[in-house]
Amino acid sequence: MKISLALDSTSLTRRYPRLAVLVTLFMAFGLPLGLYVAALAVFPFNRPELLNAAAKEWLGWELAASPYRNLVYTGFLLLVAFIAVNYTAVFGGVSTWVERRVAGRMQSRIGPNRTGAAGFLAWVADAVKMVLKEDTIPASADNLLFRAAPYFSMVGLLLPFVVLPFGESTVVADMNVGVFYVTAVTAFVVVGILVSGWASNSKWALFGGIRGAAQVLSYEIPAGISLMVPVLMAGTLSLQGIVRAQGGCPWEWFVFQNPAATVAFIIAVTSSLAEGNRTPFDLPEAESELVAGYHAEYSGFRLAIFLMVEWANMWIMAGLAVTLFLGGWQIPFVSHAVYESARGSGLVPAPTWFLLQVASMLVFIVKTWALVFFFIWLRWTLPRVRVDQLMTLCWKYLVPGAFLCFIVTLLWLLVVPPMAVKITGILLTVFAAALLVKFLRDTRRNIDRVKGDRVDLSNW
Amino acid sequence: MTVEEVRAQLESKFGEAMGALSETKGDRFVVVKGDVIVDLCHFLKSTVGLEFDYCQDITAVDWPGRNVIEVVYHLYSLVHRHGIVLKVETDRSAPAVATVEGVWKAATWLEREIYDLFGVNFIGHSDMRRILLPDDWVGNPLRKDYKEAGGYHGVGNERVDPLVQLTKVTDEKRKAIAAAAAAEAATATTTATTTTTATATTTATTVEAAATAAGAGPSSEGKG
Amino acid sequence: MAIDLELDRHILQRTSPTEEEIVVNFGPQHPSTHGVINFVTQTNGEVIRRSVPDIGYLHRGLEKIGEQVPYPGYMPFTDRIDYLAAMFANEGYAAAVERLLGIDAPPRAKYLRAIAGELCRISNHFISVGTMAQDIGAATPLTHALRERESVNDLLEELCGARLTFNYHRIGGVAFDVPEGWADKVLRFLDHLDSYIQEWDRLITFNKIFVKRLAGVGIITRAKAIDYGLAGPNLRGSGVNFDIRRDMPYGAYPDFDFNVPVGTGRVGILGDCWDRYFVRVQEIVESSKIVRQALAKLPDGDIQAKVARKLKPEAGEAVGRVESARGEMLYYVVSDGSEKAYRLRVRTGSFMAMGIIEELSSGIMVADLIAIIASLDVVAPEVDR
Amino acid sequence: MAESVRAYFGHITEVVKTFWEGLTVTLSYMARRPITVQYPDRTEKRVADTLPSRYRGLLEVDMAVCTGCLACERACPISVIKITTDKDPTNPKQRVIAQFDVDESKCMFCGLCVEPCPTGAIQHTREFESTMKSIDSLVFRWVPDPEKPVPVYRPVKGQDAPRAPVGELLRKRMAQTSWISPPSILVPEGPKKE
Repeated sequence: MKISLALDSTSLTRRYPRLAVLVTLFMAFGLPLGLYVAALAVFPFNRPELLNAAAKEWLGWELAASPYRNLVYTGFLLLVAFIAVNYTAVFGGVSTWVERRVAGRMQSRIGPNRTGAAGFLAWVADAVKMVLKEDTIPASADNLLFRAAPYFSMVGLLLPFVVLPFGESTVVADMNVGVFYVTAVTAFVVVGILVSGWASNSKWALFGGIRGAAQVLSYEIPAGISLMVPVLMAGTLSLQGIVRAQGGCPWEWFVFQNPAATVAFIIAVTSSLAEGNRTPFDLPEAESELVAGYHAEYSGFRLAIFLMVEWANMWIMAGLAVTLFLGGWQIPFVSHAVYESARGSGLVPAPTWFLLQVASMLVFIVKTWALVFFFIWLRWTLPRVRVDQLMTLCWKYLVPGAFLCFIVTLLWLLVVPPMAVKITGILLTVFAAALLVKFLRDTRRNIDRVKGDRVDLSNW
Repeated sequence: MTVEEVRAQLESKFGEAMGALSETKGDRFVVVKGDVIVDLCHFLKSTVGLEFDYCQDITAVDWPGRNVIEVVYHLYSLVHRHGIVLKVETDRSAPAVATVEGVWKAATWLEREIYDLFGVNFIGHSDMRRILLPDDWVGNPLRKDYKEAGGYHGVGNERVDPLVQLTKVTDEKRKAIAAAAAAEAATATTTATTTTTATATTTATTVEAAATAAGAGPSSEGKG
Repeated sequence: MAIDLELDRHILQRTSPTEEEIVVNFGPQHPSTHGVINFVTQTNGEVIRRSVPDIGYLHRGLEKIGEQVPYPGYMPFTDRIDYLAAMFANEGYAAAVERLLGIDAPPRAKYLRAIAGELCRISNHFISVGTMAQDIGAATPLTHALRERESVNDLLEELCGARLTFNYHRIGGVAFDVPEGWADKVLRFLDHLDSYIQEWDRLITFNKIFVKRLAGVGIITRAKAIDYGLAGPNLRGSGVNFDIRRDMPYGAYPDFDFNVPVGTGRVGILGDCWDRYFVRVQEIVESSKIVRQALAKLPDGDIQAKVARKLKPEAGEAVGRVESARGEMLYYVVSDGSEKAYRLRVRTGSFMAMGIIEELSSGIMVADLIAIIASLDVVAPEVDR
Repeated sequence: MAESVRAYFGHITEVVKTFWEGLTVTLSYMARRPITVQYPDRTEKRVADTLPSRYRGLLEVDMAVCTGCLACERACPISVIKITTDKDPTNPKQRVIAQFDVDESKCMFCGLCVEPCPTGAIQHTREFESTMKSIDSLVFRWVPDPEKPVPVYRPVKGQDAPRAPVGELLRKRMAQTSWISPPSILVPEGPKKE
C-alpha cells in the first residue's frame, strides 16, 4: 500500500539528491573553511598600530590622528567577534551531528542519515525546528530570569573564544592573563544553569540547577590548580606564550615533560568534563532521574541556546586542554624563527606565511577534534556518578592530586636538569605510544571474541 | 510433611476451629474459623516442624449463592518445601477478617488489594486504603454483582461496536432484497402452482423474522 | 480549567512535608519507572524521607475478564499480564487448567514449553539488565541488550508467530511444532550469546562507577526478602536458594541439570542492587544451557493432549505455579463446572516487589531510588494486572 | 570510615582497568556492522515478505472456501468476527453468507480463529501496515455487497479446499484502498458528539 503523505520528511533529499549533496558539502566544508579564511584574514590585523599602518598605506587616511579612530577599532573588533560567534554556532551544530553518528555506531545502530547527504544537515534541521517551535514559558515561572537564563550560559560560552589561540597569530586578543581569564569566565555557564533551575519553577529543574551549581563550583578548584601546572612550566599566563613554550613534537609537549604534568592533564580533562556537564558527570540534566534537569521547561529558541552551549562547551574544554598540554598549534619540526622569517616586511605578509598559518590552524583543529571525539566516546561508555560520589571524587581525589602535581612540578623545574627533562619527555612519549598500541590491539581482539562478529564497515 | 500431617498438627492445637480437608478436584484446602486465623498463622510460622515463613498469596472468592466471601491463604515453607491452603469464610454483607500483616509483611499489599477489589475489611491493618482503583471509586469490581461503571469522572469508556451496528443496517438492506426477490419470484411464477410460491414467501418471511431478531439482540450468536 | 486540587490535596495527605521538604511525583509518566507507576516522594534536597508507591494506572481488570471468557479463549489475555515474559504467563495458566482437568501435556510439548520459556527468559532479562544500565546512566548497554533481545524475539516469532504476545501454549500442550531449520538457528544464536555475555560483563557489569552506584544500595536481607514474599531474582539476590523449576519441579525441568544463581555479595553486601542484577546476568547463561539440553533431548510425539472442544471442568480449584522471569507466577483457578472460570487469580512477582520499595526508600538519595526500582525489575502490567 | 591508603589507590587502579575494558568494547563497535534495518524504504525486500510464515498479521478470508460454520466467530474471545448466513431466496437448500466482517481495529491477532477453521478459509497474512485515516475503515468486509451474498462452500471428502495463496487477497484489497479512503459502505457514523 503506497503511503503518500503530503510532505514526506525526506522528500527534499530524495527529490533533489544532488542539491542535498551540494548543500551538505557547503555546510560541512565551505562554511567552516570560509570562517577559517576570514579569521585568518581578520584576526592578525586586530592591533591598532597595524590598522593605522594599513589605513595610511591603502586609503591614505591618517587614522591615528582622526577623532573616529576608536570607532574604527571597535568596528573591526565587532567583525572579529562576529566571526568567532559564528564559529561557535557552526561547531555546536556539527558536533551534535558527529556525536549522534558516533554514538549510533557505538551502539550498533546508524544515527541520522536521511536529512542531507549522510544525515549531515540534521543539525541544521534541528536548529530551524527549534527556532520555529513555540517557546512556552511555564505559567508560574519567574519571567525575567526564565528568559535571561540561556543568555548567561551563552556569555559564559563565548567569552573564552577571545583568548583561545587557533593558529600562530590567529587569536582574537592575546591577553597576558589568559589562563586566569578563562577560569574566571567559564563560571558564567553555571550562573545560567542555576538561574534556569530556579526560574522554571519545576521540581526537576530545581534539582538540576542545584546539582549543576554544586558540581561546577566544586570542580573549579581542581581545574584551576591543574591548569596552573603548564603556567609554571611556561612561566607566563598568556595562552600564546604557553603554546610557544612547547615544541611541535609530542616529546616537547608539556603533557610529557614530567609525570606530574601527565597526571595534571588527566585531572584537568576530568574536571573540565564535570564543568561541561558531560558524562560521567551529567547530573544537572540526568535524563533517567530528573527527566531533563535544568532545561526541562525550556523549548524553542531558548532550548536551542542551552543545547548549543552544552555542545560548544566541548570545544572550549578540548581547545583549552590542547593549548595548555598538547602543544596547541605548534607544527612539528617548525620552530618560531621560521614563522618570523616567512612573515617578511611590509604590511601584507608573504604567501608562505599564510600557508604556515593555515597549517598551524589545521594542527590545532585536528588535535581538538581528537579530544572532542574522546569526550563523545566517554559519554557513550560510562554510567553516571551519584551526587555524593561526585563530591568525594572532587575533594578526596582530584583536589589533593592537583596540589600534588603542582608541588611536584615546582620541584621538577628546580631540581631536574634540562637534559633529564628531554629524556623523560621521550620516555613518557614512548610509554604513551605503547599504551595506545596495546589499546588498539585489545579493541581488535574484542571483535573476534564475540562469535559471529567481524570487521564490517558497511550499513552507513 | 504432607497436607494431612500439617492439618493433623493444627487440629491438635486448635481443635474444633479447623474444618475437614476438602475432597474437591485439584488442590485440597482447609476451612478455618475467622477469629482464630491470626494465632493459627503465628503458630504456623513459629513452630519448628512447620515454619510456614513464605506467604505466597492471599486472595478472595465471592460466593453470592452461599452469601459468603472466602479469603484464601496460600502459605508455603521455604525450609521444608511444603505448602498449605487455608480458607476463611466471612459474611458477604459486612466482610471483615483480622489482618495477618503482623505475621508476614507480604500481607500488607495483598490485603489492600482484596479490600480494594472485594471490600473485605481487614481489622488492624496499618494502611487500609484502595490500592489499584482511585480512592473515590464506588463499588468492588471483583464481586459477582458488580455493575460496570462505564467511565470515571465523566470520561466514558464505551465505543459503538461497529459490527453490531452493521448487522442492523445490513438487515434492512437484506429485507429489501428479500422482499424484491419474493415479489419478483411471485410475479414470475404466478402461472406455476401457487403452493410453491406460498412456501417460498413463508420461508423468506420466517428468515426475515429470524434475521431481524438476531440483528437486534447484541449477542452475536450465529444462526444458519 | 483549574487543576483538580482536590485530587492533589488527597495525594499530599499521605506525605507530610515539613518546611524544607518538597513532594515530588516520580511518575506516573517518568523515564525510569518502567511503565506507568507513580512514586509520591517526599524529599529533603537529594535525600528521600518517604516514597509512597501509587499504582493502578495500568489496571485492566484481567482477573475480571477471566470470569467472562471461556477457558481456551483466555490464553491471549495471559500474554498481556506480563508482555515482557509472556511465555511464562501462558504456561502458568495452562498448568493451572490442566491440573484442574487432571490431564498432563505430552513429553514433547513439555520440552517445547521449556525451550520457549527459557528463550523468553533470556529476552526478558536482557530488557531488565539493559534498562537498569540505562537508569544508571549508560545508554550503550541498553541498545546492545535490545539487539540481542531482537534476535531472541525473531526466533520466537518464527516458532509461534508473534514477538511479544505469543499465545503459544494451549490447554494440554502447545499450538505449533518446531519449524524445520529452527533448531540450528537457535544453537547458532546461543553460541553467539555465550561469547557475547563475557563482552557485556566487560562493558558494564564490573565498571567501577556502575559497581559504586549499585553495591550496598537497597540492601534486602534474607529474612526481609522472605517476609515480604519476594520472588525470583529478587529473592535469590538476597541469598535465598529457592527456584520453582528445581524445588517444585513441573514440566520437563527434572530432565535438565542447571544450577540456580544466588546472590553472594561479591562486590558489596549480600542482597544489594548489584546482586539482583548479577543474578539475572547469570540466569541468562543458565537458560542458554537449558535450551541446549532441551534441543538435544527433544522427544518426538504429538504436541497436544486430547482436550474437549468445549472445556467444562468439574467444580473445584487448582493452582498453577511457574518460575517466570520476575519470579513465581501463581495462577489460582476456581471452577464451578461451567465453561468459564468462576474465579481466576494471578499473583505476580512484581506486585510483591512493589510492597518493599516504601520501606527501602527512606533515607536514600533520589538516584538510589531509581537504582532500586530498576534492580527489583518491577513492570507496570504485572503490578496492576 | 578511614580508607586505607591501599584501598585509596586500589580504587584508582580499578577505575583505570574497568574504564580501559569498557572503552575498548565501545571503540570496537565502531568497526562492526550496525544491525539497523532501514525500514520502510531502504530494505532489499518488502519487510512483509521477510517475516516468518507463521507471522500473525492482518486476517484474510477466502470466501470461496468458507463453509459458513461460524467456528471462528465462536472461537474469538472478543467477538471481532461477525457472520450472517442466510437461505438463498432462489433455492432454499443453498445456504449463503450475507455478511462476513472482521473488525481489524479490535483484533488482537491471537490466532484462535484460524485453528478451528475446517477449510483454512480464515488465515493470518504477513501484512501489518494497516494505517487508516478513520478507525471504521479498519472493518474489513469480505462480502463486499450484501445484495450478492456468497454461496457456502461444500467441502469434498479427501480433497482439501482450493484456497488462494495466503496474503494475495488482502494485498489486492489494501492496494485498492489508499489510507485516506472513506470507510466502506454501510458503516454507521461514530458516537454523537454532544
